Amino acid sequence: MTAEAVVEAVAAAEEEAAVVVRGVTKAFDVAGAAPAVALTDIDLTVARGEFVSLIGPSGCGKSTLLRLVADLIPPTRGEILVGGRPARQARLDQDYGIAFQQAGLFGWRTVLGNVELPLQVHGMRKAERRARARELLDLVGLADFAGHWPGQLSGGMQQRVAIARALAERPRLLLLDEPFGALDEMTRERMQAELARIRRETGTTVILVTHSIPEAVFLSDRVAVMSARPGRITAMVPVELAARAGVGRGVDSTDLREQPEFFAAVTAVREALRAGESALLRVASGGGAPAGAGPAGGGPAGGGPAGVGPAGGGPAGVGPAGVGAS
Amino acid sequence: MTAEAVVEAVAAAEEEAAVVVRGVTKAFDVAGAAPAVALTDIDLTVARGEFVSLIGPSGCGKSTLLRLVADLIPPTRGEILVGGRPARQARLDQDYGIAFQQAGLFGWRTVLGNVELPLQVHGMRKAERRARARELLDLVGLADFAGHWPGQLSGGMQQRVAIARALAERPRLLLLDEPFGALDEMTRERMQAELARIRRETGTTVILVTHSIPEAVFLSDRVAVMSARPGRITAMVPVELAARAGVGRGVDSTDLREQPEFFAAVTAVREALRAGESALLRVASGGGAPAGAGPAGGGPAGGGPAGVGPAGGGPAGVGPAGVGAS
Amino acid sequence: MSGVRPTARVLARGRAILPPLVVAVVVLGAWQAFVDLGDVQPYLLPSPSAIAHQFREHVGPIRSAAWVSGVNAAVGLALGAVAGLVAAIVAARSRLIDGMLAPVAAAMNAIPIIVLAPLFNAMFSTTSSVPRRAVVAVVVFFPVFVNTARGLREVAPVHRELMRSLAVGPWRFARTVSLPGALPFFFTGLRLASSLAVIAAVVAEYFGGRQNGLGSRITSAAANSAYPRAWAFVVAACLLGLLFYLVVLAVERAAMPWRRHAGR
Amino acid sequence: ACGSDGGSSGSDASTTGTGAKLTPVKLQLQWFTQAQFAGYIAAKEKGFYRDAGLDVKLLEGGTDIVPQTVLAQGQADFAVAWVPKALASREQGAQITDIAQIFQRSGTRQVSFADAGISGPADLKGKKVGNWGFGNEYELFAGMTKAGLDPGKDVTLVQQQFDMNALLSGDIDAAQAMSYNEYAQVLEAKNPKTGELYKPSDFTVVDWNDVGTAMLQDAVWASTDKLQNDRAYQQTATKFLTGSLRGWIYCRDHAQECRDLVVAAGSKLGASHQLWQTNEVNKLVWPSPEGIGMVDKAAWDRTVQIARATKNADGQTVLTKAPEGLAYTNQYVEQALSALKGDGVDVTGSSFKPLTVTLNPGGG
Amino acid sequence: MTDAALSTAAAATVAGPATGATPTGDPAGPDPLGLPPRRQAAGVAARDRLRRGVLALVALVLLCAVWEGYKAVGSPQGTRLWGAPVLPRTTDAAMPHVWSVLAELGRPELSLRDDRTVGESVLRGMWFSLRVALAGFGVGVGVGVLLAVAMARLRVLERGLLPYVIASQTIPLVALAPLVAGWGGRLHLGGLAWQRWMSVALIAAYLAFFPVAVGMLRGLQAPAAESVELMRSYAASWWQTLIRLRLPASVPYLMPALRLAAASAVIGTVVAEISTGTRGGVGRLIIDYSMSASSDATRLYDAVLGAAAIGLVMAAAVALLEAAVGRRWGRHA
Ligand SMILES: Nc1ncnc2c1ncn2[C@@H]1O[C@H](COP(=O)(O)OP(=O)(O)OP(=O)(O)O)[C@@H](O)[C@H]1O
Ligand SMILES: Nc1ncnc2c1ncn2[C@@H]1O[C@H](COP(=O)(O)OP(=O)(O)OP(=O)(O)O)[C@@H](O)[C@H]1O
Ligand SMILES: Cc1ncc(C[n+]2csc(CCO)c2C)c(N)n1
Ligand SMILES: [Mg+2]
Ligand SMILES: [Mg+2]
Repeated sequence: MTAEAVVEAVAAAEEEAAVVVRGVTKAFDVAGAAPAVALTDIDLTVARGEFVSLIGPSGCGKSTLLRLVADLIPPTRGEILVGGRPARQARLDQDYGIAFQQAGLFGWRTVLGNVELPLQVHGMRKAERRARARELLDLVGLADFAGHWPGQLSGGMQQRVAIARALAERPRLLLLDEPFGALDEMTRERMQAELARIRRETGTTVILVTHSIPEAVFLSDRVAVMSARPGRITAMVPVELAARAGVGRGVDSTDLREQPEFFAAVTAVREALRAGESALLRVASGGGAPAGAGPAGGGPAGGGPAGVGPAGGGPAGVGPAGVGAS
Repeated sequence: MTAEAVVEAVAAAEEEAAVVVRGVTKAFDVAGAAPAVALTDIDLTVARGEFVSLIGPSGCGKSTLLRLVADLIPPTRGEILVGGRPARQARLDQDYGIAFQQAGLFGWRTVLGNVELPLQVHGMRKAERRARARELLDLVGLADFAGHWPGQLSGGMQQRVAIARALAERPRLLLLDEPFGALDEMTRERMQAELARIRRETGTTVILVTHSIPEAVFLSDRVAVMSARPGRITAMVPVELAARAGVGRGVDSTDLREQPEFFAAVTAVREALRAGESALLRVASGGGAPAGAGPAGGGPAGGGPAGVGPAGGGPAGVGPAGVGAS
Repeated sequence: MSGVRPTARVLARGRAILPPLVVAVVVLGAWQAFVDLGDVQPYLLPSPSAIAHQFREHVGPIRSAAWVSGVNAAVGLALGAVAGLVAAIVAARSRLIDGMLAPVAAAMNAIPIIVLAPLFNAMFSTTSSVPRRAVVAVVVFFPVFVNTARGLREVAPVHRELMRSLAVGPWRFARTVSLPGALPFFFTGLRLASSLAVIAAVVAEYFGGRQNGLGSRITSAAANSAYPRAWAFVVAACLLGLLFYLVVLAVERAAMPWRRHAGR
Repeated sequence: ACGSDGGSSGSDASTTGTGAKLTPVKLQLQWFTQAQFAGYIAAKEKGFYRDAGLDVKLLEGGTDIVPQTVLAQGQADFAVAWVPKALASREQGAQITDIAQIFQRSGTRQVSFADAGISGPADLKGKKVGNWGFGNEYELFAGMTKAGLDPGKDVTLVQQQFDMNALLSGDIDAAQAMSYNEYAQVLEAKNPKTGELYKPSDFTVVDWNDVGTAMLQDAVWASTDKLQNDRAYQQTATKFLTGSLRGWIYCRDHAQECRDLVVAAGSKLGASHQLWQTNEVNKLVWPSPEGIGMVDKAAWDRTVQIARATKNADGQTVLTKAPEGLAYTNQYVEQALSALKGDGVDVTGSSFKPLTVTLNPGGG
Repeated sequence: MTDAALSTAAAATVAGPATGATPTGDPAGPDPLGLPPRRQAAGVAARDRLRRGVLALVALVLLCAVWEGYKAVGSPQGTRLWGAPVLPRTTDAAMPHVWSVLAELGRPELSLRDDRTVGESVLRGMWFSLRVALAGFGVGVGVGVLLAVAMARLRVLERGLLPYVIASQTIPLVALAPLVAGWGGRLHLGGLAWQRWMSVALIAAYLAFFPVAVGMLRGLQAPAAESVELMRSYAASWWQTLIRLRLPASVPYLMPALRLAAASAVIGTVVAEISTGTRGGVGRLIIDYSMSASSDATRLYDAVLGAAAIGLVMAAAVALLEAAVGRRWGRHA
């Protein structure tokens, strides 16, 4: 391939991709002090229909990255494409849905009203949006609670409403910032299974920020492991659970969690996390592109230690070993 | 053995035990409604030096059980002994230390001042309590932060201060209610390792309330699995990690987490949790005392489905299989 | 079981009502006894029974005077609340205006309002109700403005980000997020303002204007040493203040149904 | 510490010379320090009280200070109060007695602009009528009632402020005014049409003394109980009246100086205003044909009759029955008068000639 | 509505954010002090303060400009809409010129003697009223705190008293003044006769105690259940819990209550001075000057501005206290 051909191929792959983050740095202005650099030189490509989790220590910039993709804040440097268009355009076009750690429901709207909100804001007619909202409540199993006030729901139920709301406009991309962080373990596992089901049913691309390794492993095609100061992606861990395809079709999600592959993947992510800081140093100082990097890895984005985009649908991954875990 | 001999033996074992909960039921008065029964017929014996975790779905009464042991609330029925004395006496004698999910530090006291608080309340002289508090901050690795305000510390550091505070009076019993619930996974694991170390160094008996299965497994000798409505202990899962003895003496705690036994124990607790409700029904309807029950199990306390007290130090456990997991 | 609930509720209610009732009975009883046994003359301290008697005697005048003062208070309350609300919205939109409004509002609050009455009487007309209502409005403005402005400013970051993700404009944002979110704050201010409004309306009468409200009746009776009658009107003023408070409370509950149901 | 410079108008320094023997006496005034009380101020400052063996402290009034109540409560030994209001307090149980009727005439007027055509109470029908309430309104009400009006229905009653703005700005058609105070205020204000001060000819003044509904005003009240049971108090009462009457007599003859004494005592009202007030008050006191302070039975009875018959805006009369017990007595004032007469003092003021006072803008 | 509902609702009323940054228990957590972020550079804080000062000044100038502007164009008779006056009269008696009001400060109060100027008189009055207000404030705060502690100690007391604490504020002050003055005068405090200014201070205290009682009560009840349980786990006595936990935790609630109480104390002082005719303060000056306001209202305005200034001084004093105390006691972990 000529250099141009490579560039073109990359460009085509990116057009295909649901999300492209290219050379993004984000610094926050801090009153009376030097700007706080939250992210440096991030490269990340998420394919259509892919499920990518962001994991890393507190303050490593997970939320910042997600908010950049959502165009809630502008990048200091670099470029972000969502569905092939600039992030800002994608936001104005409502190409994504977003949910946060706090369900962030409006206490003064009923459950139904909360789900209707995005549709109402965008001028959908009442009957229509009501029907759609009921459909979504059905999807998250809260059809009976349409008329309740958010204050009457448990944390888990509120979170499900928030996810229904994020799905209201049938976005092709779902951005989730620790949506299950406030739930207890059992509820959390149930919600995870639900999310896996919804995602499978809708074919949505998902970027999930989480602190929980099992959660990331259970849900994701790839796990992006980040480290702090400066915020970077230090490893991309591909997760291949043979049994996953069967979940929901006879295979119990709990069984999945008890499989050896599951534990193996958990261990891999844990290792990558632990290695984070030191690995970063080694990679940055000339470790080269990790083995098995997708086209974006060696592409024009360059410089990112582990910005790995899969060519097609299946995750072409970088094992933690690739970034030199201990 | 004659019946009397059994009773005597049990009594002796209980005298030995750090905590004995016998036939305890707790109902809360609710204004304008029937009382809310949080716990029914709880039996639990914790041996000296033992580490027992309470796990179960939200609202199953974990915190209530802990607060009963601490004599923060009185039981509706039943008896609680701490160090062989009534819980109230134990509280007045400062036989235990306690820490909660929120560190609950007093923002208007320095880190040192917070650790000094219990000593000050009990009239220890200034120089003395200051020395003791510094010693404790050393123990939790915060010696350099003595003069800081709590607001200046990260969540993990605050939690460490809270634990130092709980240890201030050298209690033989440590009661912890989800102390790491608010921390991110990495910090959490570090804190767990620290707790394991402190416990080993001080030989304290610990009762820990947690939502995290790995946490419970990593730290405990036995895990009490509870279920809600009514709050009960449905299973006691003994955790035997051969490698644990080595942790801190060359064996890395992370390695422990990656051992097959660890995953096996995690799976066992998960199963017990899932089985919770149905198992309870089966046991209650005549399943008999679970296999391998300690003396307390068949003793005078009776009726408790899984009230299992170890005779000596080593956890004589009840596997989840014993309560008929699915 | 079914028998337990109502009983429990009755008990709970009893526990809530009994203490204030006991306090009332004890205080009134002691007061009455003090006056009766100490042979205290009515010009020194009227007894509760004398006040009650005067209240019954003058129900008609009390009702008409309370109506006049009540209307003044209500109109002033409405004016002040609307002004406070509008000012808060403007201040929330513009930091510049906020910076200028806030100190003025704080200064206004520090002025003993009673002294505004004579100024307003001169500026408007003594014979109209406008000066009194203006005094009430000024009194009401401050708590409503400060609280609402604070509520408008305190939009949860989650909500702010969510609305940005929905790409909504400022007006829509105000309508769907900040205004409903500030409602509890607004009502907190209004509740405080409600009883202040009655006091202000009554006290403003003291400085002149039509002699038809509670304030002028109180002073007139007091100046004639008819203290039991004066206190009958005072009691009416208290009741009017409580009425305002309760009405605002009821409106608050009706306006925010979600807060009633937030059981968890 | 807070009250050190504020409490009383007394300057005890002047009495310290023979202070040890002086009997302390507190007099509760009806309003703030002003020339309405010139006689007492003069008696104090000129040493008349000290000469009588008294150390008198003058307590200022306030809007909500009811002098007769202060007296009845024992916080003052004597009080200056209007007769009808004091009688109302008596009915409520206050044990007080009028021992000297200083003002023989009423100073209350109803003032309106000349072009309003209100020359008598009958003309008030349908008008906005200002008054103070506070029990100061009965003469007005009696006047209207006498003229066949129902004060509750036929006029619009308006509470006046401490100023006369309501009249000047046209908010009300007729304003209540004391000849010595509020009437002066309108004459101290500029007429915007001419740029000059208003002139008496710009106004019509209804005088209740002429209408026949005047009631007795400033009188010295004493504790009935103590008058009957306390010999020392009886003597003090006589001494106090002797000093007070001397003061009033002094002000009759030295209006200018009395004005200065009043201003020195802390009045914030302007100098020309206070001279006007001294002069007008003198007109209310003098002449006193039976001697200053004597209660005139006819005037008293008229006052009581009006107080029992006239309803105010609340539909209340001041008194529900005739005063019982010792409502007034001339016993002490007679003793005081005879002492004064013995000194050769003129106690009737039959030759009293008022001054002509020119008011300055703002009373300054 | 039951009294209980009343008292719970009332709790929100006052502690409530009547003065701006206040812990409203309802919707927002306590962010009562509005302290700048911890690490904010001193320079930024100074610049912010300067900005606020300038804006306040601009607002003042703007206010005067509007006043004079309206006076220039408005009708001397005011403007009526359907018979009701909606715009004020512009005559000098109603709206004196800003500069006349200022110039009057320099004029002698009485023309008779070369007496003090009006400005001096107003200043003296302010000084007197300020001290009385401070005394009332102190008593009010003391009573409020004691009441709050008592109510926090015994739930029965809270249930029994709180409704009346609230109802107490619906009594018009003017009805109380004669009672207080009358009964106060019968008291002798250890040989010290009751002074009239004490009646005034007592009435000021009557207004000031209310926000303190309610705000303090909420503050005392503010500590998280876990903190209270912690103290219980130490077998700490009620007093120890009060001193080590509840009192410090109530500081953020007390501060806004103090601000309200300061304003209330000033209002109470001025009203009571007017009512009881107590000489020496601005309240008294207001009546004195209004008796000559028929011809010239500028003095009255001077006195009113003096009253406002006392309020501002008290507010500033509380703000200083807040800044000093809040640095430590306003902290939350
Ligand atoms: N608005 C802001 N102003 C200044 N610094 C900010 C801002 N937002 C985030 N930061 C800083 O950027 C860094 C990354 O923050 P971010 O919230 O993205 O972390 P995170 O990975 O989501 O952490 P957590 O797991 O705690 O949610 C942190 O150091 C944070 O302090
Ligand atoms: N003070 C109380 N009054 C009434 N009910 C209470 C009270 N405290 C606890 N409960 C009820 O008792 C039950 C057990 O509560 P508890 O706090 O012990 O649960 P938990 O297991 O600790 O839950 P979580 O995991 O959410 O902390 C719950 O149903 C709770 O609602
Ligand atoms: C509140 C109030 N009370 C009384 C008066 C009237 N007034 C002023 S002085 C005085 C006695 C004689 O000077 C009287 C009756 C008033 N204007 N305002
Ligand atoms: Mg985050
Ligand atoms: Mg709990």
